[in-house]
Amino acid sequence: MTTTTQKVTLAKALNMGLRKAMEDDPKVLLMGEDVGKLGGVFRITDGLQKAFGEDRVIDSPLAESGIVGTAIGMALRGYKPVVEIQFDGFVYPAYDQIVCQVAKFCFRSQGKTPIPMVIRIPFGGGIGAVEHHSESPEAQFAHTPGLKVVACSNPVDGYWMIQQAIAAPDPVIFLEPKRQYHADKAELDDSVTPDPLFSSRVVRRGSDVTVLAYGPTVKTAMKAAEAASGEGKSLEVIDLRTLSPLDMAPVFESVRRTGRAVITHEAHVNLGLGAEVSARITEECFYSLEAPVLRVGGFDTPYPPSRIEEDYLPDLDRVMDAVDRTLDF
Amino acid sequence: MTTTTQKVTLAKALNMGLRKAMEDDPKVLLMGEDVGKLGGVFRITDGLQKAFGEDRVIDSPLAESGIVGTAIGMALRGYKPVVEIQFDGFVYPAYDQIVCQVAKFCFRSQGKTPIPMVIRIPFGGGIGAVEHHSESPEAQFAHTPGLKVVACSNPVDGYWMIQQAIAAPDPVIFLEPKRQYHADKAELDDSVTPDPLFSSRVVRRGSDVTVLAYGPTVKTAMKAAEAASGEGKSLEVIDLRTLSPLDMAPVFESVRRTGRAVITHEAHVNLGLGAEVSARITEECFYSLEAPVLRVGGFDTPYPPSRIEEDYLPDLDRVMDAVDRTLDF
Amino acid sequence: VTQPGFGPDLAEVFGPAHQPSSDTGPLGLVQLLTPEGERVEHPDFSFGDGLSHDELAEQVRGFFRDMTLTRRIDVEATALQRHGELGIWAQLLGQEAAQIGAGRALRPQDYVFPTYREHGVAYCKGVDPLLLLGLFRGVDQGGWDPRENNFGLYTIVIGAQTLHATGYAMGMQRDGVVGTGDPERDAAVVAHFGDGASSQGDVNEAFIFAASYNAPVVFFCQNNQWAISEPIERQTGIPLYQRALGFGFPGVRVDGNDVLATYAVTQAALQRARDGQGPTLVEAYTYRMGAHTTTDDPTRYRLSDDVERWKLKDPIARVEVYLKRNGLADQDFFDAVAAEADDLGHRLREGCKAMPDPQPMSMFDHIFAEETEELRLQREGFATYLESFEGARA
Amino acid sequence: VTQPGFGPDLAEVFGPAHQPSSDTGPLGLVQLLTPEGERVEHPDFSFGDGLSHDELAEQVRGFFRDMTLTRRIDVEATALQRHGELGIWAQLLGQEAAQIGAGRALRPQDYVFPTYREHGVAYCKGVDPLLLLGLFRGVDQGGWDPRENNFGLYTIVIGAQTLHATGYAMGMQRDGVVGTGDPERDAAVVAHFGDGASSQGDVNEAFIFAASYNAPVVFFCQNNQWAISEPIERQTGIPLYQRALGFGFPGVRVDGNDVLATYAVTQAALQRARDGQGPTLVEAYTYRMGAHTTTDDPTRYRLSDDVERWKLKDPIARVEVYLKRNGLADQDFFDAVAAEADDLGHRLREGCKAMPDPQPMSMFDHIFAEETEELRLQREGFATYLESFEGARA
Ligand SMILES: Cc1ncc(C[n+]2csc(CCOP(=O)(O)OP(=O)(O)O)c2C)c(N)n1
Ligand SMILES: Cc1ncc(C[n+]2csc(CCOP(=O)(O)OP(=O)(O)O)c2C)c(N)n1
Ligand SMILES: [Mg+2]
Ligand SMILES: [Mg+2]
Repeated sequence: MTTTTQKVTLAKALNMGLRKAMEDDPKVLLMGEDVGKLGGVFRITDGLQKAFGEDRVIDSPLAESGIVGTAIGMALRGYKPVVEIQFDGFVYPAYDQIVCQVAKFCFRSQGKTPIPMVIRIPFGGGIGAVEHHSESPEAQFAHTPGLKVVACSNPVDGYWMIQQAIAAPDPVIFLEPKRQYHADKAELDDSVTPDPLFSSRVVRRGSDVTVLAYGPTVKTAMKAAEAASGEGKSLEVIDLRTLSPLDMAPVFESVRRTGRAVITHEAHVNLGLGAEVSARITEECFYSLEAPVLRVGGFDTPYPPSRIEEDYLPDLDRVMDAVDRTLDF
Repeated sequence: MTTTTQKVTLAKALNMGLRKAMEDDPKVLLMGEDVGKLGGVFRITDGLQKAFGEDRVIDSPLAESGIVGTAIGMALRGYKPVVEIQFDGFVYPAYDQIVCQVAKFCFRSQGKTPIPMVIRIPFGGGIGAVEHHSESPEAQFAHTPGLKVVACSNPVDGYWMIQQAIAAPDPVIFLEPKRQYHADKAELDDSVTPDPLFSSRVVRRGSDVTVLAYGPTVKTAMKAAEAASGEGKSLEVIDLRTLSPLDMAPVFESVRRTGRAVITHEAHVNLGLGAEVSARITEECFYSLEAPVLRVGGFDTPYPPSRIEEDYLPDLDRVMDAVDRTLDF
Repeated sequence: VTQPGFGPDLAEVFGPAHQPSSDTGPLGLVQLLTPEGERVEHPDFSFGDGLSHDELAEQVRGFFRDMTLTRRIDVEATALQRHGELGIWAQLLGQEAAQIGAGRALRPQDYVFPTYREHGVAYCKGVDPLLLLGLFRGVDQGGWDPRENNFGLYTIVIGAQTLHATGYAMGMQRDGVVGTGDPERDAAVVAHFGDGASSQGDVNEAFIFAASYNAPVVFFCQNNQWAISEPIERQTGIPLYQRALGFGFPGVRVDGNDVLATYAVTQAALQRARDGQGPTLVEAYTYRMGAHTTTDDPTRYRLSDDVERWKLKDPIARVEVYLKRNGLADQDFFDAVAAEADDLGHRLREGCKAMPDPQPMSMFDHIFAEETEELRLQREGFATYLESFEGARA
Repeated sequence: VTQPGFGPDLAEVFGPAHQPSSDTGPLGLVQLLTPEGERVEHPDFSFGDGLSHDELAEQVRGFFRDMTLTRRIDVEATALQRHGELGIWAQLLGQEAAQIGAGRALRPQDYVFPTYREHGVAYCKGVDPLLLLGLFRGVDQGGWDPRENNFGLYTIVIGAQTLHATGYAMGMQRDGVVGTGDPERDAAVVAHFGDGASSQGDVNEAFIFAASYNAPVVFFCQNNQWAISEPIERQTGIPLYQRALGFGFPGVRVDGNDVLATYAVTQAALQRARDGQGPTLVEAYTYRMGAHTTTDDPTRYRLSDDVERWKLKDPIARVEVYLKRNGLADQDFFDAVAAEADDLGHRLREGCKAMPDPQPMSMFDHIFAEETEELRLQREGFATYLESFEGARA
């Protein structure tokens, strides 16, 4: 790794982060479908099998439960498996192994056999794909005790967070906004010290409304803040980054100042992260709230055909609309 | 079916309801592990294979994905499969088939191939069982568009709701509070007209605090209301009954009167049903609320060893405590 | 007391565990028409018995036509994707014989559960090829009516459909349409899947359920040697058809580039199922000549000379040679098929471009057979929201 | 053109699909000690080669002792459940030979992934039997340290552990402890599961991964004929050991009530794995003499004369006869073992009753290796809440 800064995409940043983690710790293994020669369908593991060999970058048979289940065994043997689920919609065959095994080994063994393991999931929509390729399954994992769930939203976080997740002693569901993989480049400076993994971050200061987002919707929230400022409205934007545990302190601090909050995610609104965040804000900031927390998310419909996905996904207009509604409340 | 009333347990009521549904519609099939000769580990299907034969009450190989997946095929062929998942914790191997297939066939085919199917799940704790036998997975299913999720709390509802779920043209996740199976008996009158399946119900009138519950916690809420009345506090108790869709009208009406709400369920609080209900109440009844909606649920820990499960589960004391906190807020 | 080397060498005892997956097993690769267009005999399977010379000629010409039109569908769709009319396309290039052989062995009452690549089988089942494009264009998730064509919607979650197929077959058993001996009545199901899919738990559970209930289902695996970038060797060390032996039902490997053999073997397997003799695994040994999908780049993981070698086994060329050499078809026939293919291509191009985008509001339709109040309100809310932009957006 | 009956009868072609599961297959049921206590030869497996008469006698006496103590653990635990000291117990009655044979074939460096019934294997791995009771009493979810005993915690989700075992074996490969030829170093894994579990997708995926990576894992299936109320016939129509042939590795059926045969076969399979020759499926053909668990009522679904028939095949009785008839053990030995069993029983009774309930607050412990702020707050909140009752509750 060089410490000279360079401009990279999220895909490249994750690739660099994985490479760094593998260089730093020989116990780190990558496993998944097509992660080897192909470098993954999104090329996140590009070149890593060539660099670290087939024993450390493992192309697996086509079976997600098998991937996660065997990764558990490797973790028990002292390895740190980083598994790639090819698309969000294909994590479900592994769901049983994740919620009944990965999440429970540490508790079941009273701490004797923790499972340090990372499950990388490209998530979210907006890439014009077919069914099962644009899901947002985070709430289901966040609801499960024993799992930690994080989502990166930009190249710099991607580079650091993947390394922190791999270094963490507990299982981490690592969500990558696939729509952002090749979208924007950011300056990467290897010499800075990153924020802790399980912390949310205020990414734009503001005073009228607090807008909460994570993963792909952070960009949307920032655009909304930009547009709002043009209309004289000052939005504070917080990138949650960690979905379980939630780091609510900065959120409470912000809402106590603004009195208004909007949360946006691509997942279905019903029982999405917004529900929990809304409930917690209301419990903690009841007397500071000028309006109920508003939720802008994917509708409670299956993810629609791609030609209308942009209508399904929360966008700048829908976030602005919620901002106006909370201000007019 | 006789129309003379009789006192029955929830287990018996469900058994009678299944028998009635099979008598009324020859397309109804039961399938699951040990549902045949054994009548299920809880005896809910007791005697049904004897009565309707092995073609209609089907003992399956030991594979939940296989059970749900083949049931989908039978539904496509015109049958109405009612599958039994032996315990809540064992629904996860079938999770992929449920959320990616059962939930999506109707939408995917633009209504051409709906999946009328019932997935029965004994859920909740309090029976002194080992790991995986006391889970409350409802939130994960309620978060999935395309599924309808209901929970019965008493013998009379059990008898009617199972028949209504089977008659419904859509897939229904049918949650049965296993702790109640053999607990209390109730008078069953076959001649009355039951409430619609997807409706919640006020089970006790009150004016100070609205307590929301479903499945196993309804009994807890009623006990709390009883105790509270002794202390001069009047609790209104609502049995949600339907978890997706939620029937919020009676809830909003109630909270507008009481200004205070407590919701209790055995599922983990974090992203449990209480989060969604709290968010919706706050969105709809913001100016009526005297205090934030409080949530009393299972802690955000894996379900603990049975010797301390009663400490994990919401009980009368913890509901009362929340009631006091909302009144003192 | 434990000593190294104690006990016999199990490999010896049980016979060699692993055989190269190119091995064709005890039955040999069932082939009835060589890549050179020569008819060959097989001890167990034959094509054309009981057919007159003309009937046989007509049927083989039919196969040629089916495969040619199927390939044209594939070529046009691939081009449409390149021109941005489709978001993605799953090519079947090279698998025409496997699909037409399997598709033509079906009776109307037989039901098919496809993957996302069974364009040729869909064509045999009478699905308008234009409807196949909708899913890849992103305007729907499958526009045809499974009930009309007895052809299910494409399934994208690998392997899931094999369980649906098995359950559907169990339904047929309960409907009394298995083993009655009435050809108009007896029915069976075909579950399509790929070599990679054979590793999914669902597929193996489907084998178990089908065997346990003796369900009338044919498991038709197109072993095209690749699961995206992963070669068949990652999934299995022995020929895939032998998987069935571990579950107690027959498996057979057929030359998937030989339409006559695929037809004969599939039909035999289907008849076995219809007769109530239970499931069969058919492994159609073929090759994915194109990319996994139009978004894939095979040069990253496989050598082009593999592809070159398989070009010599082209499923259509061998039939053309056979027809010509034996004078079973004249030039007029080939010209007519070519013309028909051109018309089809034209229709697909025009039809695809004409496919309208769905209405945004349609995302709220058909989530349930019985809509919920919740969804009705969400739909209305979104409609009102959209209206607030009229003018603004226009 | 489709005609009924066209094509050969595949059943004929492929040979009979289904064989009764009592069939012992090409290899025959491997047996080295008959129910009558007679030593018999097997062409491929043998017991005691290279052992002196005394060494052999000592080892067989050891098996007798192990099985007797294991049965006592089971009997005591069953009684403790009846007396309300345990919430439930999964009995192994009848499966002692299968478990001791498998357990004694292990080396210290071999790792075991059990189900919830491997009490005998746990005993062989040095797990204090008392610790086995905690899970069933409801005071913990497995009190032993998997790292100390190389014996994983009991797994209740059927089949899940077979994948963990395969992954653990893949880790051994990467650690270079496979195929080095050093008996102190080379290691393997045993994955235990039942006949019912063989239907789970996870188990079949474990077969696929193990075969694909040639992992050093022995899949040890105790076919006790029942999955709660479901007979083996619901899961498979052919002998279970043949499942392995569909995945490209050896399978063998051994008399699971014959400790000598189970020991010999398991050891050979383990050695094969340690040598780097890959996975083996061992089907220990036995019978569940008791209920599925203490909450089960087998009279609802099976006939007692089945049980009676299997009583004649008791795994311990045959060894006792063998030892006595061949003068390999005297009465003192049997008395000593009986006394030892009584001591063990006593220790289990007292120890179980003395097991304290966990502290309520302990439910917040060890959810993560690194506790979260969220959980710390929830823990504190609950502590404060509990304190508010002091006195009230006391
Ligand atoms: C459960 C699941 N996991 C992963 C994928 C992504 N994926 C789509 S096709 C494919 C390869 C399938 O290979 P094979 O079964 O051989 O079929 P083929 O594409 O070769 O026809 C994969 C991994 C998926 N669709 N579903
Ligand atoms: C995934 C899952 N489904 C269902 C169960 C409930 N269950 C516990 S034991 C059992 C039967 C297991 O039979 P088998 O594999 O033969 O093992 P045995 O109990 O006979 O030793 C079942 C269905 C479970 N524990 N896990
Ligand atoms: Mg393939
Ligand atoms: Mg069993």
